[in-house]
Amino acid sequence: MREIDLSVSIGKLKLKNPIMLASGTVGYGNEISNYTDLSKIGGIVTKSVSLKPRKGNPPQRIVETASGMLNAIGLANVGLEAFINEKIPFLEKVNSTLICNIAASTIEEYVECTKTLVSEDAVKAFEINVSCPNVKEGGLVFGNDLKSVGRITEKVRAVTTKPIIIKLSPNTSDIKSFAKIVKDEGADAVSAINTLVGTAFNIKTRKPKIFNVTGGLSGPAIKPVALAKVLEISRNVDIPIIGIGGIMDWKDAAEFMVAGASAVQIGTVNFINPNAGIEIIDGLKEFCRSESIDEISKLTASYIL
Amino acid sequence: MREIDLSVSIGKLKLKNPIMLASGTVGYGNEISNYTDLSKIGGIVTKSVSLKPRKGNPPQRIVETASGMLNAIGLANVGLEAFINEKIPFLEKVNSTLICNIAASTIEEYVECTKTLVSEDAVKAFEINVSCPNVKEGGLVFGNDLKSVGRITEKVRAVTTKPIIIKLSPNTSDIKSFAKIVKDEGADAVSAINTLVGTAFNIKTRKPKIFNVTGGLSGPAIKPVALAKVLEISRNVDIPIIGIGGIMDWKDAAEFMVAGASAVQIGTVNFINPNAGIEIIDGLKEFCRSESIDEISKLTASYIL
Amino acid sequence: MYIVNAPVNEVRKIQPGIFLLKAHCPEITKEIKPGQFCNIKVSTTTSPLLRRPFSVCDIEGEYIFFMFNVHGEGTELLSKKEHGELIDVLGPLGNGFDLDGDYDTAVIAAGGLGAAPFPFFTRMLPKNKNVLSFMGGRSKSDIITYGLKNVQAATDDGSFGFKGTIIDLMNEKIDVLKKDKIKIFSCGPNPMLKALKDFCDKHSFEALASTECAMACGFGICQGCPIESSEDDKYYLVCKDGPVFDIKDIKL
Amino acid sequence: MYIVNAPVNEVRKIQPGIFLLKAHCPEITKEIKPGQFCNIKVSTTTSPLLRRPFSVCDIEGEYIFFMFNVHGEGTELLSKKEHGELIDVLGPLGNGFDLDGDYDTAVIAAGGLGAAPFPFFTRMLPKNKNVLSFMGGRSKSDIITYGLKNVQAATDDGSFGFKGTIIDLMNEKIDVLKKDKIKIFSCGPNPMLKALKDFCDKHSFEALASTECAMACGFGICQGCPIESSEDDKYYLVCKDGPVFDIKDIKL
Ligand SMILES: Cc1cc2nc3c(=O)[nH]c(=O)nc-3n(C[C@H](O)[C@H](O)[C@H](O)COP(=O)(O)OP(=O)(O)OC[C@H]3O[C@@H](n4cnc5c(N)ncnc54)[C@H](O)[C@@H]3O)c2cc1C
Ligand SMILES: Cc1cc2nc3c(=O)[nH]c(=O)nc-3n(C[C@H](O)[C@H](O)[C@H](O)COP(=O)(O)OP(=O)(O)OC[C@H]3O[C@@H](n4cnc5c(N)ncnc54)[C@H](O)[C@@H]3O)c2cc1C
Ligand SMILES: Cc1cc2nc3c(=O)[nH]c(=O)nc-3n(C[C@H](O)[C@H](O)[C@H](O)COP(=O)(O)O)c2cc1C
Ligand SMILES: Cc1cc2nc3c(=O)[nH]c(=O)nc-3n(C[C@H](O)[C@H](O)[C@H](O)COP(=O)(O)O)c2cc1C
Ligand code: FES
Ligand code: FES
Repeated sequence: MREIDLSVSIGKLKLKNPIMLASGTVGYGNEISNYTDLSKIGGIVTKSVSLKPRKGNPPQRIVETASGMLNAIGLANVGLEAFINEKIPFLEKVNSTLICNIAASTIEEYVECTKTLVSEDAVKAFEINVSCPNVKEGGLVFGNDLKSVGRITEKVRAVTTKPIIIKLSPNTSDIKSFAKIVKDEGADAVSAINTLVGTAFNIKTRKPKIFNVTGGLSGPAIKPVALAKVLEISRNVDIPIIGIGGIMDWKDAAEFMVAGASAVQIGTVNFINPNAGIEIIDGLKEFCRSESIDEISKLTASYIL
Repeated sequence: MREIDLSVSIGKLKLKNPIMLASGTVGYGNEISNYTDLSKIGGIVTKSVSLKPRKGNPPQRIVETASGMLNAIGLANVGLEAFINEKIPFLEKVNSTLICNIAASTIEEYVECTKTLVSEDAVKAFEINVSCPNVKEGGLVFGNDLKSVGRITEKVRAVTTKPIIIKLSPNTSDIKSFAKIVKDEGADAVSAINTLVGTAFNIKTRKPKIFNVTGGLSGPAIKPVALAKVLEISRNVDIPIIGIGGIMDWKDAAEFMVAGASAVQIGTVNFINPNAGIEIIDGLKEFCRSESIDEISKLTASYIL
Repeated sequence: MYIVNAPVNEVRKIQPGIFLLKAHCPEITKEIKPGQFCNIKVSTTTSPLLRRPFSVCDIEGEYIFFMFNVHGEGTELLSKKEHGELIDVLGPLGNGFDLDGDYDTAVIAAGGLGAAPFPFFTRMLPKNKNVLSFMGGRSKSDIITYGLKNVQAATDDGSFGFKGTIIDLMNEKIDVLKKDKIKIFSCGPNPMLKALKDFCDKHSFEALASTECAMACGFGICQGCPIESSEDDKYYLVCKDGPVFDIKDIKL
Repeated sequence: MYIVNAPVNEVRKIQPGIFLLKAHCPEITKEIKPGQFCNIKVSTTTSPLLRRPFSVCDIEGEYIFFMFNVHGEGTELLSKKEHGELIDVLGPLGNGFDLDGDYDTAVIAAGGLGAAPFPFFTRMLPKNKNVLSFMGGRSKSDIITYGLKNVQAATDDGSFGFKGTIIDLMNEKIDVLKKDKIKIFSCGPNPMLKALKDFCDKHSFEALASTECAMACGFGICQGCPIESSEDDKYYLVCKDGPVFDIKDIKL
């Protein structure tokens, strides 16, 4: 049998395979490269970068939950300038596809960040993290407000021709409308999902286990929710989807593709098995072989309802 | 030390302890009574009853997920008439507090069910399940629409003076507004949360694992989300909360009370350990003793943020 | 009905891929009947979360036996239990096979792991009844004969016994089956049971079928395990109304 | 840095509540230094989901030792590992203790399980250095002396050794400490380290502290383990920049 074609297209973005490392779960690539060969990975999404460096939240930032974890890192990052000067040089050498994830607290900051990064050849696409508090609106999360998400997409679209991926918040009963508006405003794809809002308490001290009170739930616990969101978008909106949420192995990755994803991102699993990406790629290839699938992209939205 | 007072009030509803068995996870009480002493349980919430009997969905109705399960039973139930004639007689003898959960596909049906049940002395309160498809609005779920939830509360309130508990859907970014509106329309309490929407696929057949395509996610996986919803309501709206979602042991129950719940319901755990309710009550009592808490209701909303 | 923390005595491989777990469970062995099952929690953590249903394979004094293959996470963990480890067993559950009746020969029809309930069944069968066991599988390694009598095997690939399904084989042996008064006791995958139902309809054989379904509780509170009634517009619950049904009563 | 599926040799209780796990892990024993740690996946299921960090307690040829008590689900599972079972060990991680320096006596200051890294440390200490070990705990059963030399104990309830904290005890022995050139190596709960920091400030002692923090990855990619710098307005990462810090560099 001839070689299986693992490459996928997400709008105009081409990846050598559908496995991407999720924002915030791979740092800037250097540490994880001790455990895995990044050149084999389809795409690397960097930790959300903001205009200025952010120190992040005080400890405790993470807490384990049943088959999941909560995190409230507080978007700790080196800031745009250091990102360009110190992080991109390493990342551009690894020979994967670099996607820069942007976080901001005003629409103007999203635009500013994108503008600054457009000229970086190493950056092949932008992923816009809209699960950020909007300072102008008193801290309400952009990602839960349809109009804000539309505006951000429109404004970012205006300053770049590179692919734009909007990373959607799952904390809504109507994710398809968000996918619809970003499509209408010119986004190339959506990522689904970011973390679910969750919390945990210490019953003796009566304090939240994480400093920030609430955190984002990730890991296998959220996989069924993530799959339902991907399916909801896939059935209703014609836009490429990057599936995210609780992927631990190639079977989970294949499940997301069946449910509508063109590619997937892996997050929490990197903390447990930093070589998971490559194992998933190998597993998917083997699966395609055993199912006589010659192009992996044929898995996308192959659901039968 | 004197006996610890485990009793709690949920508005005008008094329970001998804060542990209730959740709707749909205890049938009509008879089977589970082979494994546990129902007279010790604070409250029993019956499977959602609808005006007419419902056959429910074809198999497969359930699927296990990481620390959770999806169900799409399809509100299978015996219907109002058989409920009154065949189920209440057993339930009224068990000497717990009986709460009747009502499901419907029109607002009129909610009202009709409540009206019919009002005269049943055994029924001490109503829990209104708004996570049901609204047939008049093309199948959109009542529980995701603020106005519908407000209308249902108003109309049901008009036909009964018994306590009304509205069981809220978690599939929203703004559960506090739902709590607010039901309070304004006269509900006595809210239950939070019902299941999260999720799905799972068989990657070989490409078919959803459950017949209904999507199902409701329950179990430990959802506990962090449920706690965050309870906390959100507790911080913003002055209404008694019944906490639900992923409770497996007394520590989880205590955590929900700390986060704002006046009482809790246990669901999925009944399938794994049908005696869990009593074990949780015993554990809570021991916890109160060791923490020198004389009235368990003092745990409610004892969070320090 | 009991919830028992039962110490495992041993897990033994009786043939490639097939395990027999022996556990000390006096409360349950005292009451359980062939065709009933137990719902087992294989780990103390929340993963896997739910119990796993297994037919009683046999009992020996205060010991209960379960037969299984490694299917997924749950059976994987079960296969690795060491002497002295505890498993949490809930049972006995369901209704079991009715061994009574006006028949001379009990005809067992089982596919793959459908063999599991029949060692106990075979031992409990009244002395005056004959038994004839039709065992089917995809290939030789699927044929389980443990604890069975008068076995006739059928494999899809012909690697062992008759080439074809057990229904094909039973058709082949129709004269033998018609000679005696028989009652059929079956367990196996739904497609097999469906073929058996047609076969029984055609020849007016009486048959009981033990059915399988995803389960959460195993005792009637979750409504997770429906099987359609062939008469009325309603579902039975496999765990409570079954798992054994008169094959005429269910839609397969 | 390696990810090794290491067979457990044995889990031994060295005193009530304290376990020593021995595993075959040649890749890691070849490289690991005192004060470094490994991040261990204790189960193959998703519960518990995350790895658990443990200091290297000692090594013996190709075997590595970890010392722990049963704290929650993860350590509970670890305490039950049987000979031959595999644990998934990621390491070596972090920076370890710098044993070099211009000092004559290494002063160990450890609270409870803070003892864990010091058996290896004690063995690796250059021959020409003395060692003095201050071990603290709430009560007698918390005092661990395994693999340590010249132990002075302090318990909060006075049930063993000095009654008070180890800092009280070190204050008591301040003359001895001031006599020699010392360097302090410490590990324990944050309140203890904080008190130690004040103590060292006051007496201008040099001290290294191994800190603890909830961790997900253990190697710098999740940013889950911040500890505040005492100089700049920034966080270090305990897993990557630590777990051992010059006690002056961190806010406790
Ligand atoms: C009444 C009854 C008796 C059984 N007796 C035996 C027996 O004696 N020996 C034996 O090997 N197996 C038996 N089974 C099947 C056995 O329960 C499954 O093989 C087992 O649950 C697999 O668990 P796993 O974790 O290894 O597999 P996984 O595939 O990881 O998980 C199985 C999960 O899938 C669900 N599921 C979905 N469809 C089915 C289905 N058709 N049947 C069962 N579970 C399903 C289960 O509820 C469980 O949650 C029986 C099933 C039933 C209902
Ligand atoms: C660098 C380092 C070295 C360690 N060395 C040892 C050792 O040698 N021996 C030993 O017994 N223990 C050691 N610990 C602590 C050990 O990791 C915890 O006791 C262990 O994680 C408990 O796991 P559990 O599942 O039993 O407990 P649980 O309470 O069920 O779960 C522990 C969870 O809480 C988190 N957590 C929260 N706060 C902390 C904290 N302050 N420290 C650690 N985890 C926390 C963990 O990340 C984990 O997810 C060390 C910790 C660190 C960071
Ligand atoms: C520790 C941690 C940090 C994260 N940081 C970011 C971030 O900076 N920006 C972002 O868009 N998503 C961030 N995420 C979300 C992940 O990219 C991903 O959407 C989520 O974890 C779900 O995938 P998973 O279940 O595979 O982890 C973070 C997740 C974790 C666990
Ligand atoms: C099998 C099953 C059936 C359920 N049926 C109902 C129902 O009929 N009405 C209802 O309001 N909630 C129903 N629920 C939701 C539960 O009452 C509860 O809100 C949910 O399961 C979360 O709690 P848990 O995690 O403790 O299970 C059902 C849940 C399960 C698992
Ligand atoms: S498995 Fe729960 S009702 Fe049958
Ligand atoms: S534990 Fe992940 S960065 Fe330190």
